[in-house]
Amino acid sequence: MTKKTIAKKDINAFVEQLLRDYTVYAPAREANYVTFRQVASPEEVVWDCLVTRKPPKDLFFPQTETLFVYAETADGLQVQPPEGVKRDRILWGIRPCDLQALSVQDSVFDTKDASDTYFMDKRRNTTLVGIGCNQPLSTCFCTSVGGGPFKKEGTDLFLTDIGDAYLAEAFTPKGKLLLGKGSFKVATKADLKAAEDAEAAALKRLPTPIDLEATKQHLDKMIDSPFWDEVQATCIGCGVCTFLCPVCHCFDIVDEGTASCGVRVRNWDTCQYCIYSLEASGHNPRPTQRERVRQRLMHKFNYELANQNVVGCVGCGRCVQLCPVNLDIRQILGGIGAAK
Amino acid sequence: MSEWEPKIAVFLCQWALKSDAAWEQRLDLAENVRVVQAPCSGRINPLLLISALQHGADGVLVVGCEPGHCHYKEGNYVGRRKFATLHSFLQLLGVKEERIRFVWLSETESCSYPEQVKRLQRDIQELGPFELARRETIPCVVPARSVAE
Amino acid sequence: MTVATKSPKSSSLVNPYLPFPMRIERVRVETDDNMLKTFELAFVREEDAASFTFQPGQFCEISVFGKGEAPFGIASSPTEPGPLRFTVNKAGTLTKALHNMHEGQLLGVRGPLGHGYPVHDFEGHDVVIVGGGFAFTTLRSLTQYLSHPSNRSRFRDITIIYGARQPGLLLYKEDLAAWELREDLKVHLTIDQAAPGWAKHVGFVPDIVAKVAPVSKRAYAVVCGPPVMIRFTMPKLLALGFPPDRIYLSLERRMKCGIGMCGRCNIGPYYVCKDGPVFSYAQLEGLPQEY
Amino acid sequence: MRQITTEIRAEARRLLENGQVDLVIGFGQGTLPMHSAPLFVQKAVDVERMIWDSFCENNLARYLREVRKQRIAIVAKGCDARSIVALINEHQLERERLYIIGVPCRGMVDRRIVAGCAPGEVLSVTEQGDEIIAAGESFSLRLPRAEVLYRSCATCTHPNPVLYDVLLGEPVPVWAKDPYVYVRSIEQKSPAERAAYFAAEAQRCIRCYACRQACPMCYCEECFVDHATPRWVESGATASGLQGWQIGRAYHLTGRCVDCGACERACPTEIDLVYLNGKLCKDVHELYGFEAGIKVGELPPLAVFRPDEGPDFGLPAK
Repeated sequence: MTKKTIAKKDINAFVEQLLRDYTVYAPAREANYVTFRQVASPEEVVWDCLVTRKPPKDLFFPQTETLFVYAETADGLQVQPPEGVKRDRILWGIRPCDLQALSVQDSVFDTKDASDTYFMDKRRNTTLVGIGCNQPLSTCFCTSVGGGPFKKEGTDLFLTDIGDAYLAEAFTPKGKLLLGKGSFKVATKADLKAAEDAEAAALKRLPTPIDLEATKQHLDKMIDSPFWDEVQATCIGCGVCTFLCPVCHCFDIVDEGTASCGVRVRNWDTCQYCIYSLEASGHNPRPTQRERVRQRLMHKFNYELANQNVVGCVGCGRCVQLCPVNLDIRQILGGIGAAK
Repeated sequence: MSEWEPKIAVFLCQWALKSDAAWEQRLDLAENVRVVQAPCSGRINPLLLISALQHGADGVLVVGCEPGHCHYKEGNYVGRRKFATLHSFLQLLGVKEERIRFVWLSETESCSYPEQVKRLQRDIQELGPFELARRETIPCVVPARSVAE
Repeated sequence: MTVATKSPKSSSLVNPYLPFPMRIERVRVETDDNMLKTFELAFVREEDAASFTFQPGQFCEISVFGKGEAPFGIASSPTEPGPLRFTVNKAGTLTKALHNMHEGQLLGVRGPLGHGYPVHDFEGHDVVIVGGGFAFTTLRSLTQYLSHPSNRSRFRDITIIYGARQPGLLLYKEDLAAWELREDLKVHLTIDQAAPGWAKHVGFVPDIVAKVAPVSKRAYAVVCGPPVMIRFTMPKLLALGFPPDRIYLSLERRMKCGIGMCGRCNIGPYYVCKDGPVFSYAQLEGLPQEY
Repeated sequence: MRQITTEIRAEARRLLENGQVDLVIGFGQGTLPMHSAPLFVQKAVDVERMIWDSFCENNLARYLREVRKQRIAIVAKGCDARSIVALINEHQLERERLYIIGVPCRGMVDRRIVAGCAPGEVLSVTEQGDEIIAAGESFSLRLPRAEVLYRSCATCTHPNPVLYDVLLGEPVPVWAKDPYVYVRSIEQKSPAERAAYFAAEAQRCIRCYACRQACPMCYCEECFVDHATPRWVESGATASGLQGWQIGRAYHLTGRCVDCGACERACPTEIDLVYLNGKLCKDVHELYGFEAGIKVGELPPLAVFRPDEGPDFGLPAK
C-alpha cells in the first residue's frame, strides 16, 4: 500500500486534472441539499457533507435503466441493449458506509449463478475515491453494524483529513494511477499519527457495535411476533427508507412501448409498496404493512446474513433522517432483542 | 422549425356533432389529428388530456355539447369544472393557455367543428411544441442488431 | 445478439436479461372457461435449442413485448421432443395479451430458470403427486418424465392426485386419459362438487389425499396448487407420515428478474426464482408463510 | 405548549380509562431533534409518551382510514381537522367513530429552514416565547418562530380546528392574510419560467410516493400511477414519468386538498409541492367559493356544478 499526502490547497488542482481524464461524480449541491452528481469543476465539490441526501448507488444502479430496446422489423424481433460505460469514471468522496453498501450490492449483482452486466460494467469502469468521516453525525451508526468512519475496504484511493492536508492511501492499481496525477508527498510519521488521532476521535462519537448474530437469531424466532404490529403502526408505506438506502437493491422490470417497439427498463422498487408483491390473481403474500416492515428488517438483518454473510444495513442514517414519520431503525433494532 | 407541424388530439363527445353532415367531417383520419370519441365531455378523464400531450400532441381540443343539450342532461356541466381547473393548473406549470381548448358546440354551430380543429392547428403552429416532457419511448429507436441473426 | 459491454470478465459475458426468440407453434384451449391456454413454443435459433436443457419443475420468463415478462413453469417434459409447452391462466395484463396471440407470432423467452424437482432423490421411492387447479403444469412435466419408458423402472409406485373445481377445468385431459390407462400409474382425479357424468372422486384435494392415503414409507410427495390447497394438504401429508424433508412444494410468487437480484420473490432467505421454485417443506418450516 | 401536552395526556387518559375509545392517535417524542413522531396509544399507562410541540407536522388524519379499531380519538390541529371533515364528506370516515381532540395550532417549524441557518448539526431545539433556540456542538442560535414556519403553515388561514369534540387551549388568532400569496408569486412568472421551474422540481422526484402516502386524501385503493392498463404515465424516473406523476397526483386533489403541506414535508428531495396543491385550492376557492374540509356535508366542488357558472367555452352567455 502506498501512503502519500496532498495539501488541501493542491486538492482542487488534483480534481481538475482528474476531470481531464475521467467523468467525475462527487457530492455537490442540488436544490437545498447535497447529493452525488457529475461535476464539471472542483468548485462544485462539497467537502463537508458526510451523508449525502441520496446515496451514490444510482451511479451503478440507476433508478431507471434501459435493459434493451426492442423492435419488430422485417427480420423478426430485434433486441438491443444500450452501450456500456464509454469514459472511465471516478466516484469522488464516497464515505465508508456507502463503500460498504456497494460491496453488499456486489454480492447481489455478481454471483456464481449470474452477473448483472449493467451493474458490473459501471462498477468495473469506476475508480472509487473514499474519504473518512472525522465528525460523524448524530444519526450515524456505522460502528453498530460492522462498519467504521475510516473503514477502507473496497476503495481504490482513500483520503483522510489530517488538518491542512489529506492522507491518501492507494489500495489498487486504479488508485495508484491517481496518485500520479496530483502533487503528492510521501506521508510522514506525523501525518500517520494525525490520521490515527482523527480516527480515534471519530470513533468516540459513534455508538457501540450491536451483536448482529444475536439479532439474527432473535429474528429467526420473531416471524409471528406482536413486535411487528407495534413497529409498523405508524409506517405510512412510502419508499423513502428503501430508495434512500445505499444497500436496497430491489427493482421492477417494465416494458415501455407497444408490442412492436419500445424499451424494457428496470426501475427501483420497494418492498414497502402494497403492489410490490401483489399478484395478478389478487392474492398478496404480504397483505399488510406488518409483513412489509418485517420484510425490510428481516432482509437486512437476517436474510442477507444467511445468504451473503453480510448485513444489509451500513448505518448511514439516511432512513433515520428522512423517514416522514420518524420510524428509527436504530430504535427498532434496539427493540428486537427485547421483543418476544 | 419551419417543417414542424403540430399534432392535435381531439376529445369528442359522441353527441356533439348533431348532424350527419357534421359527423362526416369529424377528421378522424386527417393528418396530424387524432380523434378520441367519448360518451360525453363530462366523462373524459383529465389524465387522458395529459397523456395525449405526453404522447406527442401539441394541442388538445375537447368538444362538448352546449348547455341544455347534453344527451345526459348535465354531463357537460360536470366536465366544465374539471376542464376549467385542469386548464388553469396546467398554465401554472407553464403550459400556454391556447394549447388546450374547450368548445361547446351549439346545434347550429356543429358544422363549424372542422374549422375549430383547423383554427387550433394554426394557433398551435404559432405556439410551438408542448412545453413539458414527452414520453421517451416514442418514437422508438430501431436497434441495429437482431436477436434472430 | 451481442452484448455491448466493455471488457467483460468471463462470468458476465452473458447478459441475463436478454430473451431469446421463440415462435408460437400451436395454441390450445385447455379448459371450458377459456381461461387456460397451452402454448407450444419452438426455438427460432438452433443454438438456443441446442443449449436449452432443463429439469421438470423449472420455469421460463416469457416476454410479451410491450407488456413485460412473467414466469411460467415448463409443462412439457425433457423426455418430450419438440416444442416447449407453457400453460397460461388469463389473469393480468400480460396473460391477457398472451391469450390474444396466435400461431406464428414471436415471444421472448429467458430460461430455464430455478431448480426443478429432485428426481434423482426420487429414484427407488414411491412418488405421490398432488396438484390442484391450473397449477398442474410442472406436475405434468414431472409425471411425463417419471412415467417415460426410459425412466419408469427407476421409480416405485407413482400416485397422482389431481383436482379442479369442475371436470371442464382439469388440464391436459388427453394426458390424464392416457395415464389412467397405464397400469403403472395410480391416477385419482377429483372435482369439488358432484357433476353429471363424473364417476371419479368428489371433494377437495386435501380430503382426497387423506382418503387415498398413499403409503408414506419410502415415498416422496410433490405438491403444487393454490395457496389454500397447499395450506390444507400439508397437515394431511404430515398425518400420513410423510416427513417434511420428503414433501416438495412448487411455489409461485410475483417475479421479475428470475435470477435472485430484483428481490421480490423471497420467502425468508430463499428466492423462489433462484433457490426454488421447488422447496422441501423442511426448508419452509419456520419461515414467514408469504406464498 | 407544555400546558397543551398535559391536557392532551389527561384527555387521552380519560378516554382510554373510561373505555370511550380503543385508540388515541397523537404525537410522541421523536428520536431526533426537531422530530415529533405520530404515536398510537392504546393503554392509559402510555399516555405519558404523548407530547405537543412545534414539530407535530404530520397530518394524522391519514391514519384514520387504515385503523380498524372501532373508536378512535385523534389529536387534530387545524389542518388535521379539515382533512377529517373532507374524509367524512367523501364517506371515508364515520363521525361517530371519532373523538376529535382539537388543538389550535401556531404553525409547525420547518426543520430544514432551522438546519439551513445553523453552522453545524442541530442537536437540540427549545422554544422560548416567539423564538426557537437551536443548539449544536459549538453554537446556539435564536430564530424568530414566525420566520421558520413551514411554507404551508406560514400561509395557513385555518389554524383552529373546524370540528372537534373537545378543544384544548385557546383558539389562536389567524396570522396569514392571503393563503395564496406564494402561489401568486409563482403565477407572476412567465410561462417559460414556470415550465422550467416545474421541470426542475419534478426532476428531483425519486418516486418514493411519500407525498401520496402522507396525504390523508390519497386513499385510492389503486393509485393511477400504479395502474398497468392503461399506464397513465411512464413508470421510470424519466422527465415525462416524473412530471406525469406530479401532475396527476396534484390534480387528483382538486377541491379535496386542504393545503396542509404534509406531502411536501414528507418529500425527501424537498420538491415544492405546496405551490401545486395551493394553486388547486386557490382556483376552487376563487372559481367556486369552495374550501375543502370546512363544512361537514358540503360536496366536493368537482362533484357538483351550477348551470350558470363560467367559463362559457366559446358560447355567448345566455
